[in-house]
Amino acid sequence: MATENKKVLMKGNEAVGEAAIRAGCQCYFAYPITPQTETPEYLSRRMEEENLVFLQAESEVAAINMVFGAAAAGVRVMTSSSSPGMSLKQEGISYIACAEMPCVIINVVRGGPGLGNIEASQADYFQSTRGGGHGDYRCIVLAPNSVQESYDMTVQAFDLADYYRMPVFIQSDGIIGQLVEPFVMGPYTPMFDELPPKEWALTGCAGREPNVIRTLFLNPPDGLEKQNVRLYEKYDRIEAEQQWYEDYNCDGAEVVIIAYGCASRIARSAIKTHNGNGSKVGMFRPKTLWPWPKKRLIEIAENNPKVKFLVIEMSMGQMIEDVYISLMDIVPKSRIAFYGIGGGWHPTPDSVYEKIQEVLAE
Amino acid sequence: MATENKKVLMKGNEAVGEAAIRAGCQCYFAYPITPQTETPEYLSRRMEEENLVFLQAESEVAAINMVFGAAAAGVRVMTSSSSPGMSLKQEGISYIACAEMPCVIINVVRGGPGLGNIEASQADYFQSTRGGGHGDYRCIVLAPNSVQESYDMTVQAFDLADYYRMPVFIQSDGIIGQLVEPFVMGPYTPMFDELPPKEWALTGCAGREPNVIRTLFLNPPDGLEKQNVRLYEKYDRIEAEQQWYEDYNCDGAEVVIIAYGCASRIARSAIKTHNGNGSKVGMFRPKTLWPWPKKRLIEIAENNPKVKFLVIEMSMGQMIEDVYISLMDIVPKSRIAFYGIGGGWHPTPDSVYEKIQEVLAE
Amino acid sequence: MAGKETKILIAGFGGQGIILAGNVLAYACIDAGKNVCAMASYGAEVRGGTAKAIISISDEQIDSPIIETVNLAMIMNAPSFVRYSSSIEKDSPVIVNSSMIDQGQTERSDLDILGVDATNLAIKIGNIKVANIIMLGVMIKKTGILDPDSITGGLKRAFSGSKKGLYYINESAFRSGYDLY
Amino acid sequence: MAGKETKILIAGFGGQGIILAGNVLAYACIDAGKNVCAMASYGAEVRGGTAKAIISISDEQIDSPIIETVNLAMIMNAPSFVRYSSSIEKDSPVIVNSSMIDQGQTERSDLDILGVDATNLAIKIGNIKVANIIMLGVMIKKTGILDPDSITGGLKRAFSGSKKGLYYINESAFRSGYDLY
Amino acid sequence: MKVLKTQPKSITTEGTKYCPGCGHGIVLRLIGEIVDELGLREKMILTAPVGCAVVLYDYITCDVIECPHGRAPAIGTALKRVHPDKFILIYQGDGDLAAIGAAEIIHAANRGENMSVLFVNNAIYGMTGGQMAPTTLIGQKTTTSPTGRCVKGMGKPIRVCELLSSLEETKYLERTSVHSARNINKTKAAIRKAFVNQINGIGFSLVEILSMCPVGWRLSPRDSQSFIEEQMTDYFPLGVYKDTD
Amino acid sequence: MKVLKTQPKSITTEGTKYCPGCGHGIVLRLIGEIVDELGLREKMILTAPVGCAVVLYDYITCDVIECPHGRAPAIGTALKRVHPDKFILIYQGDGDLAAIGAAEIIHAANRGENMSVLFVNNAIYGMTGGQMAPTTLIGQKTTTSPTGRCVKGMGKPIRVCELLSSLEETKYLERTSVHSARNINKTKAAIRKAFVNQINGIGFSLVEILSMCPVGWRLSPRDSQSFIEEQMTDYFPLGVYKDTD
Amino acid sequence: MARKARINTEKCKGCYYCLDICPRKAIKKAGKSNEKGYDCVEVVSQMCNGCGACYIVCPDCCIDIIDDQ
Amino acid sequence: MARKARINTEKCKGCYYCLDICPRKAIKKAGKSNEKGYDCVEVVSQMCNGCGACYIVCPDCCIDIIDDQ
Ligand SMILES: Cc1ncc(C[n+]2csc(CCOP(=O)(O)OP(=O)(O)O)c2C)c(N)n1
Ligand SMILES: Cc1ncc(C[n+]2csc(CCOP(=O)(O)OP(=O)(O)O)c2C)c(N)n1
Ligand code: SF4
Ligand code: SF4
Ligand code: SF4
Ligand code: SF4
Ligand code: SF4
Ligand code: SF4
Ligand SMILES: [Mg+2]
Ligand SMILES: [Mg+2]
Repeated sequence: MATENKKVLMKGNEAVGEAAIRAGCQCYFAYPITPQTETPEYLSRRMEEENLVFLQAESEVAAINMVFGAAAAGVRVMTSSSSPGMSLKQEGISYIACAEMPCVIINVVRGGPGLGNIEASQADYFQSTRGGGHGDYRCIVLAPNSVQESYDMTVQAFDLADYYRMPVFIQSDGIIGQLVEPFVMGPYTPMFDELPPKEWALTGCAGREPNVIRTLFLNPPDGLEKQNVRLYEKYDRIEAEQQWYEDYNCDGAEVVIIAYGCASRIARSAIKTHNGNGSKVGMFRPKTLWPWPKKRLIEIAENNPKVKFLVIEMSMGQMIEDVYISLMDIVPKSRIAFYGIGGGWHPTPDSVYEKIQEVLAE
Repeated sequence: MATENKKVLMKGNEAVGEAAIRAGCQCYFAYPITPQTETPEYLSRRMEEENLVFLQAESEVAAINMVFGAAAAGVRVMTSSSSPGMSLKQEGISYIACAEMPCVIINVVRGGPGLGNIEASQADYFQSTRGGGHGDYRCIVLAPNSVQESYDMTVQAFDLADYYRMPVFIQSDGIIGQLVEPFVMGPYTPMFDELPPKEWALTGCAGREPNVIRTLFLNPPDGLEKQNVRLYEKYDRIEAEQQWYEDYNCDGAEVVIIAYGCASRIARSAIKTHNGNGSKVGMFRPKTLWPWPKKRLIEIAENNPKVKFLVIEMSMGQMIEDVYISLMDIVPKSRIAFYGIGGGWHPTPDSVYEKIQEVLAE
Repeated sequence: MAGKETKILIAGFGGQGIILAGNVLAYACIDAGKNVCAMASYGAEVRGGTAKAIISISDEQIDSPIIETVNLAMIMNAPSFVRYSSSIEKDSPVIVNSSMIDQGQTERSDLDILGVDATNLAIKIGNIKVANIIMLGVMIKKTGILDPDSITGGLKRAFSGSKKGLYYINESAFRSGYDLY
Repeated sequence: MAGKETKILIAGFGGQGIILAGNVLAYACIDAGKNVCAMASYGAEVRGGTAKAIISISDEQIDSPIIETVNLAMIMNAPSFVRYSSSIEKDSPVIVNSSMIDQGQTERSDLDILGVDATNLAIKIGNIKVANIIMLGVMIKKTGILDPDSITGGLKRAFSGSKKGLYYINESAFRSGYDLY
Repeated sequence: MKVLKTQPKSITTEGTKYCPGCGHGIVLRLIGEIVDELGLREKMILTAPVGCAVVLYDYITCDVIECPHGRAPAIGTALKRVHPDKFILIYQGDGDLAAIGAAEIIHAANRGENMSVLFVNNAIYGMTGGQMAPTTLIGQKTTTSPTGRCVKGMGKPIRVCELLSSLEETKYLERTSVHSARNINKTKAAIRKAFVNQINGIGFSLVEILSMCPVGWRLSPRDSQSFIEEQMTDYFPLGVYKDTD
Repeated sequence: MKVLKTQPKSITTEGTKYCPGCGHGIVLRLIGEIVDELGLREKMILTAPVGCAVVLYDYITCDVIECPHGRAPAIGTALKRVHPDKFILIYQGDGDLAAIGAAEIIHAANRGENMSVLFVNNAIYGMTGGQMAPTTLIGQKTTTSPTGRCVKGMGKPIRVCELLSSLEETKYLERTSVHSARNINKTKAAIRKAFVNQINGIGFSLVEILSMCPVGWRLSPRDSQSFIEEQMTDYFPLGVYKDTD
Repeated sequence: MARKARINTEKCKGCYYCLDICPRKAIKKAGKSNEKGYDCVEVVSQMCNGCGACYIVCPDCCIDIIDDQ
Repeated sequence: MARKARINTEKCKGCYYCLDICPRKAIKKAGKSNEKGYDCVEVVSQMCNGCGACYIVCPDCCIDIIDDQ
């Protein structure tokens, strides 16, 4: 019971805040928006206690640019928002990605489009994984499905950001962010033996050549192209190194559900009921939305040539495209079913159960 | 020679402006940015002449919200920008899509990410076709490859916007926008026999119930979901009705190039040289990027079971995903090659030629 | 009850300590080695109205955080009683604050309702704010979902740091509720 | 020359009427029933420096708007001559404004260079700004890519509306260039 | 029996979702009264802000557009350009107008758009649960300034009337309050003037209204009235800042 | 032979891409001189704006960050919070600061960030080829106000010093010009003061510098100097707007 | 006196602005909560002179001033 | 006089600010363009007294003031 007792109780949004502090985050900039506001509220108190920089920005646009500034200054920095606010950050994110500045960005996704509602949603998947901003770039996207993972992944996000020099997203949602669960608040254990020194940081050029953080590449004419190629070499490396996932009951399953975040928990309820009834239903849960963990999914499909897939999203269908692309030439479309709910609403264990029944019956 | 003589000479960016006026656009709001600034410059003069509303907004964020307001007021309205500016418009676009307000949005894509450069690019494909903004929504995206098409598609965009009640993009780029070509400035001929009356427009509620333009759906809890379903029913209808493309030499081709906009013209040069040398190379050019014209591509693939595809983009690879998804179960990935250049730079007829050689040799 | 999961609704006015009562339960679960998962809501983005917390307690891993119906409830004011009684499963125990609720206000006759004059008892104890904890005491006694010592542990955790001073009055509120029936 | 495409570079200082000369050519092509496609550039987002226009003329449809090398050029000042001569294909005719360009400034000996004292001639005609059109006259005469009447038509179109008053001086500038050799 | 004073006709009867004692409710009634008096209901278009007043369309029976957070002045600009003969009412909160929407209000004011802006300043982000606003007072505790706003690092509260008054095309700027009957009456007069200005083509008018947010302030409604009387009006002096008609 | 005055050491020798007669070049030299005099080069971080000064890092040898259009004050805020001991120089144009970046400068000023802002006001969007800026004069022709800016619909030019002066945490605001030697010397003194203020922890300082843009204005460099002397300074009076040290 | 205040208690949210302002102390707590759960107020009709002050301060349009002649 | 202006004509962009301001008319057009194509200026050394005005107005750091003793 010793470890049990070390558990603490927090909302997902608060756990993310505490994780940032434990990971050495020095600056946090954000603008209030439901359902993520507990993060700035929590950090306004905690960062003052720890003598760190908390600043409520005048807007999401200002917040993401403050993140750009602090990252450029060489420290760990985070921001958080929810869907409409994330849309406003897209220009800044594109700059930060191009300038290769490490930072952590939390999106507690809510119902959209527009003002939408304040319930949980997964309809910002395209925005986070395909770059809602302009130009060719990618961000690592981690998708927690519990308060424990919200905490753990936030800590890891800082390491990933520094290691690969890029923005890392935590893609949470209105349920995971609002959930109160006990979790183990482990000490910060670095993911990597060594992180690259921030030699590029802006600290005044005493004793060295000036550092310049820029994203304009006018000369030579293919200068920007070269930067893009550099970025994509990095992205290829990340795709090789960081495909995170969780398997649940996939061996010999008749149906494998593919779901992430909140939807994966709803699905697991339904699966348990099913499996209690004797069917064989498994689940493949991407923990990184980019890079998408296709290697493992392909393995599952190849090991189990008759398996059917059921993709469940709290959106009208976005991740399904990554499933199609991953399984192309391996599984025909007819064996990939989809169950999605758009607009800040969620499936239930019962509705998932029924959908599984349908797929099994096909 | 009679028609020939009716030709006028303009930059792509100017043709877009004139097209708007001829299509009955009453308001135009934008913020300067290279390489699209000729559009506001042109319209500042022309709209004053025609006694229409031209307003240089304080920012792209303000501009897109002015578009929202004018569309809600019931008139035809347009904005234009280029990549970084488009990123700033994403929140507004998500609102406009949710509120189903008709408007036309021009993106003269430049090199990214970040400030990038001011050359042509196609790296905003994801942003336009997948929704760079938050939530589930789509916009019709038309991709001209000449000044003539820039003009024609802009005119049509207004009709599509009104007919389907939604934002329609013209996805141009730094080459198409800057190109000076003669074109026929035809009179406005409506695409549809009838356009739905704008009964929802805000005009003061004299003699009718008040109109409300909103995107918040709190009650009932699934109200937003219903709005999403409504939107997706519409999107499905559009996918059925509006898949635009151009075929070039596809029958019996050994290789079919898939390219749009500026890249399609570079490719056509290369194809002509090739075909002069006796190879059979064709091209499939999507003219709508959303909905993606997959029906026709599938036909081409099915009619020609050994054909190889070569996707050419002025990006690190974005449209290729639509090709994969369209051809899944029909053509194996191994028969789909890719040639992309990111970051505000372009292929040349020669480099495309070589790439075709490679694909033929495989 | 599907599986071993206890799904508890706590509802009332903002200010009645709804979220706090939920947290005490959740903390108690940690001590008791049970799994727990709570979700609080304060109504929509527009303020005012009712506060509500749903706490799931189980010996097994808690999967879906979506709770549509509950099998135990503790209701602190009349509007919440009207609003939420339809989401309580048949035969479930329901502890209501009879100081503020007229049991006739629900049409449900298939609930196991127990009225507690909690607000008045709380005033007697000396702090109107502890009505929630009194009701918690009653609920624990009536259902046995957790042993009282874990609740005491939960109270210790909930009233720590700057709120430490409030521990004793809450502890005795809990006892008085626990000992009521 | 790949296909029948004439690819013309016009370059000089901003203010020398580079873009205008390109437009006159393009308008002339409309009249002559030829296909044409032009691309102007004013250097980068930062101002100053050289202006440049590339005009492709063909009897066939013009595909790629990307022109890397040209087969005809008209250069109005020294810096452009230095900067762009490398993109001119071997043996191509190059008309240079010898009022401002010392032909020794290029290392290319494989070009068919013809110097025209255009700026000085323009001053004589009475407007330094028509040097571009004088050079255009020379170019048309030398290459025959378009007949002079279409250029006159092009000039009419380019100098219409508010600029109508400038037509005659430009027309005579064109003539004087055309008649020079 | 004759009803002498009752809820204005243009206001819906269902009641609002505002918290007890919320100043938005008073402003709503004043709008309703003036709209009725001037007969504006059928010629007006109202912008609802993101904030506690977001569902204004549920409270008032006229054409309404719900605007993205802070952007009402841009949307209103377009509405007025399209319909110069309609009455455009811009309603904004302090987070909406003075934080995220600072650029939009300044530019609409600077362009002198012929619109009436009601700026409900409650020194807090009400809708999201009580975070610090640009107008939060020094020392005021909020959920994101838990130890009180301090000048260092957060700056002083922004005084919107004073800020806008340097822009020459602002024609009428007044700060009022709804914390007492006398001030409510003055607020009504100010709103009326802002409306009449637009009707007469005078140009940009803005009324800044200090307004109670008992829930966001964690005060009773009564104490909220006192907070305005004793603290807010000190820093935000009531009065006319510009009147050039 | 002794060199008494030459290009400042902190300025690169290659020369700039600015057009002939561009005021940015003069401001650049002044920065270089003061940076050299105060020995700031190795402790400074400069923000380059989107505008003609975007490649400032090619002209001055210090740490530089190129900011998205209008956002330098937000970026500078973060730089200063991370490195309070470093010298943060914010360089912005009039489109950058007064149009798209209006919210960011107002809030940085309001928070009283201890930074030095140089606001180069050339009444035009230079980099994009001469469009109307918020500071374009009435009647001034630009590529997007082809018949001249008019008050109706476009408003009057925004006076940034006047606008910011109502914010209490702005400590030093002065408007100067670089159209003549006398004014250049005054500009130098003002910039120096803004720099020294930051070093001394005084707080937010901004110098608005009227600056020639011959290419954007379609005027010769000489006529550009006259344009400032005769027209701009009329509407934008030179002088100190705030000085509270 | 003919003029009177009339309170729609179901709309009342119990802010007590009216109660505080009434110059004749004609408004008092009703001592019960309404359907929505708010502790509402009521008018003591005899004491009210219909001055309308309560109408002005009520944020929820609960109060009418009527002339009951 | 020992103090003199010295102009780096290759950097000169021909704005003529220096020419206009020189109190001694010691700067004149060089009558030729530099490598970059600008019509640059030159100092007539005898007339220059090194007052430095030209240095102050030059936007392109073309001018040094030297003491040639
Ligand atoms: C882009 C964006 N950012 C943030 C939010 C969240 N949000 C909703 S209301 C609000 C603040 C409201 O405060 P205020 O404008 O003062 O209005 P009040 O509720 O106090 O009347 C915020 C930040 C949002 N909806 N959209
Ligand atoms: C988001 C965004 N919008 C627009 C632009 C295009 N742009 C580049 S510079 C500029 C204006 C520059 O004007 P100003 O700030 O006055 O600087 P100047 O060039 O006059 O010194 C604009 C609009 C951009 N790069 N990014
Ligand atoms: S939170 Fe404040 S502003 Fe919002 S409704 Fe409640 S009292 Fe009014
Ligand atoms: S365009 Fe204007 S501001 Fe830009 S470099 Fe040229 S003169 Fe200077
Ligand atoms: S009308 Fe006047 S006297 Fe009557 S209750 Fe209201 S405030 Fe009191
Ligand atoms: S003012 Fe209105 S809401 Fe408040 S107590 Fe009186 S009647 Fe009720
Ligand atoms: S130093 Fe003085 S005298 Fe000499 S050239 Fe310069 S301005 Fe003229
Ligand atoms: S001021 Fe400088 S750039 Fe201008 S003419 Fe004189 S030396 Fe040349
Ligand atoms: Mg507020
Ligand atoms: Mg400028």
